[in-house]
Amino acid sequence: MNPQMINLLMDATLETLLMVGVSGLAALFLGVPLGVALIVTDKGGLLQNMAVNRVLGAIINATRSVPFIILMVAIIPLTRFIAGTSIGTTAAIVPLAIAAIPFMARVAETAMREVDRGLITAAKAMGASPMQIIVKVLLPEALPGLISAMVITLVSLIGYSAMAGAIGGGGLGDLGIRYGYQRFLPEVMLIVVVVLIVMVQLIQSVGDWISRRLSHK
Amino acid sequence: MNPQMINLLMDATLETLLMVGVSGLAALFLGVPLGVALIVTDKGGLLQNMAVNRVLGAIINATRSVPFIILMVAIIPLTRFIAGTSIGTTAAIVPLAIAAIPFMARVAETAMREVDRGLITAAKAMGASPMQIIVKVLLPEALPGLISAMVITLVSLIGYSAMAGAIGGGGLGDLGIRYGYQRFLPEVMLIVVVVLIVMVQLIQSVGDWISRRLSHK
Amino acid sequence: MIHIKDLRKTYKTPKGVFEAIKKIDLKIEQGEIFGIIGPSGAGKSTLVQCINLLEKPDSGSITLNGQVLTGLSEIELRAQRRRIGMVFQSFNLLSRRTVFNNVALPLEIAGVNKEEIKSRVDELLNLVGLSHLSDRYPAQISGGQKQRVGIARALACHPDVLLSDEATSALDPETTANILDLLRDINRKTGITIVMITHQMEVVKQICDRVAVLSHGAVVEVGATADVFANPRHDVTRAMVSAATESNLSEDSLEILVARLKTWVQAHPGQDAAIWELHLHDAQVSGGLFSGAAKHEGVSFSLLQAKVEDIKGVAVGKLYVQVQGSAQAILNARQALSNEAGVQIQEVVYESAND
Amino acid sequence: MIHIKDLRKTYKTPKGVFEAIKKIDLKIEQGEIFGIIGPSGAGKSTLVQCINLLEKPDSGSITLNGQVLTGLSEIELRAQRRRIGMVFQSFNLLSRRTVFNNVALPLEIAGVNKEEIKSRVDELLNLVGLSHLSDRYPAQISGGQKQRVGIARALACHPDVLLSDEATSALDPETTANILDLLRDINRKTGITIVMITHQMEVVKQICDRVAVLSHGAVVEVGATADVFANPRHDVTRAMVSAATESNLSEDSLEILVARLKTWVQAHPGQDAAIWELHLHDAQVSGGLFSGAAKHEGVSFSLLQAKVEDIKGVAVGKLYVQVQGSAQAILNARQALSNEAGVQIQEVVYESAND
Amino acid sequence: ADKTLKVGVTAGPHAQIMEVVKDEAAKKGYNIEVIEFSDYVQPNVALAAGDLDANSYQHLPYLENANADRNYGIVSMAKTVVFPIGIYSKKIKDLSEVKEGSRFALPNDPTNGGRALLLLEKQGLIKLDPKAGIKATPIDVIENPKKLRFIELDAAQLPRSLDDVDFAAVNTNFAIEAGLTPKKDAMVLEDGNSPYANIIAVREKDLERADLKEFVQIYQSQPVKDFVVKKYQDSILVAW
Ligand SMILES: Nc1ncnc2c1ncn2[C@@H]1O[C@H](COP(=O)(O)OP(=O)(O)OP(=O)(O)O)[C@@H](O)[C@H]1O
Ligand SMILES: Nc1ncnc2c1ncn2[C@@H]1O[C@H](COP(=O)(O)OP(=O)(O)OP(=O)(O)O)[C@@H](O)[C@H]1O
Ligand SMILES: [Mg+2]
Ligand SMILES: [Mg+2]
Repeated sequence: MNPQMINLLMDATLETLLMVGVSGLAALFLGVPLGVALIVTDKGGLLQNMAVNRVLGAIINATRSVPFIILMVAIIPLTRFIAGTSIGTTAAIVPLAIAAIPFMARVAETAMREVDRGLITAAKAMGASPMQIIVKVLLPEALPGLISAMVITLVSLIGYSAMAGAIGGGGLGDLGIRYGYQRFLPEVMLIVVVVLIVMVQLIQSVGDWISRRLSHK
Repeated sequence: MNPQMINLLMDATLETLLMVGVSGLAALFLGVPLGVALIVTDKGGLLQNMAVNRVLGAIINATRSVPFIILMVAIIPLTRFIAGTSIGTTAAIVPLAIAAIPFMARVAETAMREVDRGLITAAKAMGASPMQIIVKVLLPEALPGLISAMVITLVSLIGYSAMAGAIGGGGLGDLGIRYGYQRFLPEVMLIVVVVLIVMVQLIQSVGDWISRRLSHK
Repeated sequence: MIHIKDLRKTYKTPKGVFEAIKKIDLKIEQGEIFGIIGPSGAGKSTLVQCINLLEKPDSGSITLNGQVLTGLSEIELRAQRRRIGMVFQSFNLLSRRTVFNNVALPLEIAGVNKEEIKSRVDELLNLVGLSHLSDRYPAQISGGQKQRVGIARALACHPDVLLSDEATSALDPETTANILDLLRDINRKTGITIVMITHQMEVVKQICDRVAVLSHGAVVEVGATADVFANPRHDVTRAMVSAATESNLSEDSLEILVARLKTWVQAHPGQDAAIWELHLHDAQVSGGLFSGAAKHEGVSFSLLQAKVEDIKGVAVGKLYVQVQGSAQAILNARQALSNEAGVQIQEVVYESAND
Repeated sequence: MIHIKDLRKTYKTPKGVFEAIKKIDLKIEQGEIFGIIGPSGAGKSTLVQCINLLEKPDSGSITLNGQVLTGLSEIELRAQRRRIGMVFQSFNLLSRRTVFNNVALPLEIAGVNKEEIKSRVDELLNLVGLSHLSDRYPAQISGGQKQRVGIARALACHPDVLLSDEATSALDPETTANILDLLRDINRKTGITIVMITHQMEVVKQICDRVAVLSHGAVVEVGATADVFANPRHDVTRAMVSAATESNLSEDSLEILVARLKTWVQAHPGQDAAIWELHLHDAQVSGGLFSGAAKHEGVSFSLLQAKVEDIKGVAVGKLYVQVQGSAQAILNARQALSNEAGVQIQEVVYESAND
Repeated sequence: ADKTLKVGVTAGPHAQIMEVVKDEAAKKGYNIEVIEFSDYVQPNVALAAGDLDANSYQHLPYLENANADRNYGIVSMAKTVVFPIGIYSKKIKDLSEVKEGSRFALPNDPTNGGRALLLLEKQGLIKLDPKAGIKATPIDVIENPKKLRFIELDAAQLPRSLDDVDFAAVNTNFAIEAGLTPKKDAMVLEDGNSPYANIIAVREKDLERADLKEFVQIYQSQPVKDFVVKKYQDSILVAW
């Protein structure tokens, strides 16, 4: 492999890390709260509000319904507003985040749904506010599940980021597609895939490790 | 909209249903067992076997690492072997299933991880075999979570199926991209997106309904 | 203090609506230790969960310190709940918090600062004898240890009211006694009102000023503990209370005793023997009990089994005695005993040499 | 039947390795009802979970009916476990199965056919008094109801051995009595061996043939229930057993009684009064107890509180009596009582007019 | 910074050629930032929005269409190269052997799909709705005597699909990279003076920009031409 290829690979790796990292953070800081909102506004929830619940659910479903390519294009004005440009790695982060947030919300919702109701009741009995219940009971008790949810989201984001090539986002997946798939260079494809596997394996291992350390069941 | 477009839309809807349905079934019947295998072979699991666990985990991670387009191409021989052809809707089901199975395995794993250990212990005390524990305790107790996992997988599959256009899979997503987006027929895009949203909303509602009916917590 | 008025609560079940609480009216006074007893499924847990509105009653009102809880907004209710400690039947400990942090939770919620939390939690863990387990997680401690964490947690914020649902059910007698001492101590020092659900009649007897008996979602009897124990008026109460004040001679024991009596009678011609069951209702009256009966020469009494409880100055209970002597002497003694007020006498066995 | 040899079990904790079971050797006979008591955290639950190897011991062996369980493969172990019923301290009911299906689970696992399951489960639910709740889910029933489901489930497969961890802790006295009757009945009819962990001394007394006392992971005492209760040799045993056989006069009661005595003494010049605490160790000896003492003219006894248990023919316990009479008469009576073997006498209060 | 140009390309030869242009431009003090897209719409969108200074990935008919659809206000500044499209098969030797009901694979992207159909129409196998023009898709086929079945695939997928279809239209660049020799293997091949010469497109108002003019000059220089000829042989033809 020539040094140029190595450079390309390094750049692509950094681009992927950037795209996945930032949109992963968005998923964490916006997707989890959205998942919490779904849980607490649901029937029997802390702040039951079926109207809000339905609207949130519909927005999440709508966002998740739109194929990623179409989503990327549809939100270009928003992308430009946030990232200052509609092309390149920075711009790709916006649609990736927009896709990751509702995804994370759903996976996090699934994880939080299984938290023992008795614990919420106990916190209520102590006079905890809904916010305190969320922060001190719901999230910590669901933590191992939430970490798995984060891992699933990050790995899915790596997959999605391959499509960011459509708006010039670059990254490993795109590199693999352009060189390996479109230019018929199987070695590049192989290297890209190996790097991706290593990356995913790492995310998974770190996630599992944290999850195991935190589980005191 | 002309009758031809309506035809296209109907066909695409059927194609999507076919692709998502069949690969969803594959996810259900292979992904869930794979998730179970991950759980039971893990440390402290029913059939602890770290070697098998690591290998399964690595295979799942490897499959999930590969961008879908590359996956589609990489498994063409397998696709041809299974579907008899490497192009078209039937062929698209193969890579979709290959992507959905490990995805489902991970989300199902997350759902099953939270099953109360005491229940497994109780079943063990009754002299239940690992298979009985899985069928009679692990899966039923995780059922609402598994249904959420299935919904998440199906919705993700709808998104993935849009990429199946690359190998002629057709479907709504592809229709939206090619006609709506690339050939600039915004009405087509809109209709496609509306149909997709309705489809996703339906899957979600049915899933939520079943999940709620089954949850007796 | 706590005023429960016309409370009703139903649950939906596969077989239609189930009335867990049919209609309950209760007044619990400030500083009182109030017991709630009743058969399994009577509605005790439901009732206490209605007191702080963890379960929304179908109708009725709960008044706490003059404040009608049932009308309050969530936010106002929260402030009231902070003054109420609660021990849950199923513990409800947070699995991802250590013992220390479980006890700290209500303090955190109340916004107490870190140092104070530390010293208060240490104090509480010390009181319930769990200082050495502060770093453990709930999955790593025993049932009784979990229960004590629940008690410490309920007491953390110096509540005005403690709702305790079977707080000593998983504890051995000694630990139970310690916990009850602790509760009584706090009750004396701070005037905390305690509502205690329990199945353990010793617990009621030792600590409760008044007691309500629940059955099928209704209060069938309520009164001072001594009164209720001494004169249970309802069947359910009798069934519950008898465990504390009665103790039937077991079949095994009876067999052994009868055999022994037979041997004795055989060996002492002209002498008879009997086993009597005596019910006491009032110790003051029973003052002369044995001395009176024993004065009849020629009879000897021996105690076989007794469960007589002094409930705040009143003795209540049942005892089994063995009487030996001539047929006439026994008859006389029986007469004498029967004449005492507050004593009921029943013959269990009579062995005579003639048999 | 069950032979536990040199059993040791440690847990990892944040503060290093914790020895939950230090070294236990026990033999439990076929058909026996064997009690295990001990303070909270003593290791009782750990011990029974080691019996069917739900917890893997660090070392030692478990032999069941001559079969060494500790050496078995998982598959062989499974067959053995099907012969062992288990009631868990924390119930462990499946939340997504109805009461009926929870009880049916072990039968399903054993491969029993549907009809038989139906009739067996109906029978069991009837036995534990839950027939009306068969369609409910665990979240829809009370604590005591859950516990009874656990008991029914453990009995479902007609096990040879029942391991019961606090199976009556959440039950009211009447239901407890019913369950104990049920267990004893099954024990008599089928010869099932029952290992019963309990904190309730009444339960031990009523049902256990032998009892082992655990403390800090070791057996400190083991023997026939009557022996252990009558002559507890270890401090821990005494502390546990005293709850069943002793009952201290509460401070409140004492206050009232002393006041009453004072008034009486004031009103009867020349007469004294006292409260004595009598410990009985053997009822046969105490035969002449009251008759003997009461024969001393001029003394009248009255019973204040008594807890005397007939444990398989042997009376064990403590009683409080009030004595009234001249100073000399009281002294004489005391002398007479002290001379009786098996009786210890202690003066609690003495009131004299001279004071 | 003044001499920086952002140029959008699609992956493949456009990108490869642009890398050479970039090196050449560097010699003249220009910094060309090459942004690779894997999509056929975004380069125009980005150019119109001002995120790019120029793009080089499309042919003129496609641009005209795009302009008509979306009013980009983008114009062609110069011709670049032609990727002749060819029709290949592993089952038949000549188009005359096409049987009834045969499966024909064609690119699913708008720059190439219509072209493939037009090429097929030119061979007399089908007739297209004249209104469709370059935008033609299989639904615009109004006469299909051989009852051909159209399978739209990703352009790069086409050579890989030859085992599964009867014949396929494949862009020369993909054909070569997949190991086909267009001159030898293609049953039909577009010629060099095809109307589908690719272009460098810029915003209309930038037509007179000096730096862009110089950029075009660099593109159309000898070293670039040498590269194209050497690298792509006959499969990609220089169109200036
Ligand atoms: N998983 C664990 N990790 C660490 N320590 C444990 C674990 N499980 C139990 N222990 C400790 O082992 C000791 C014995 O526990 P066990 O549950 O056997 O007690 P027990 O006698 O059943 O008590 P209780 O009467 O309160 O139920 C306790 O001190 C407990 O803290
Ligand atoms: N969620 C529910 N749905 C339906 N029925 C319920 C529900 N919760 C409780 N019940 C029923 O209501 C009755 C009262 O329950 P509760 O828990 O108050 O009983 P309890 O007096 O505390 O009994 P225990 O002494 O066994 O704890 C029981 O018969 C129970 O089956
Ligand atoms: Mg209860
Ligand atoms: Mg225990």
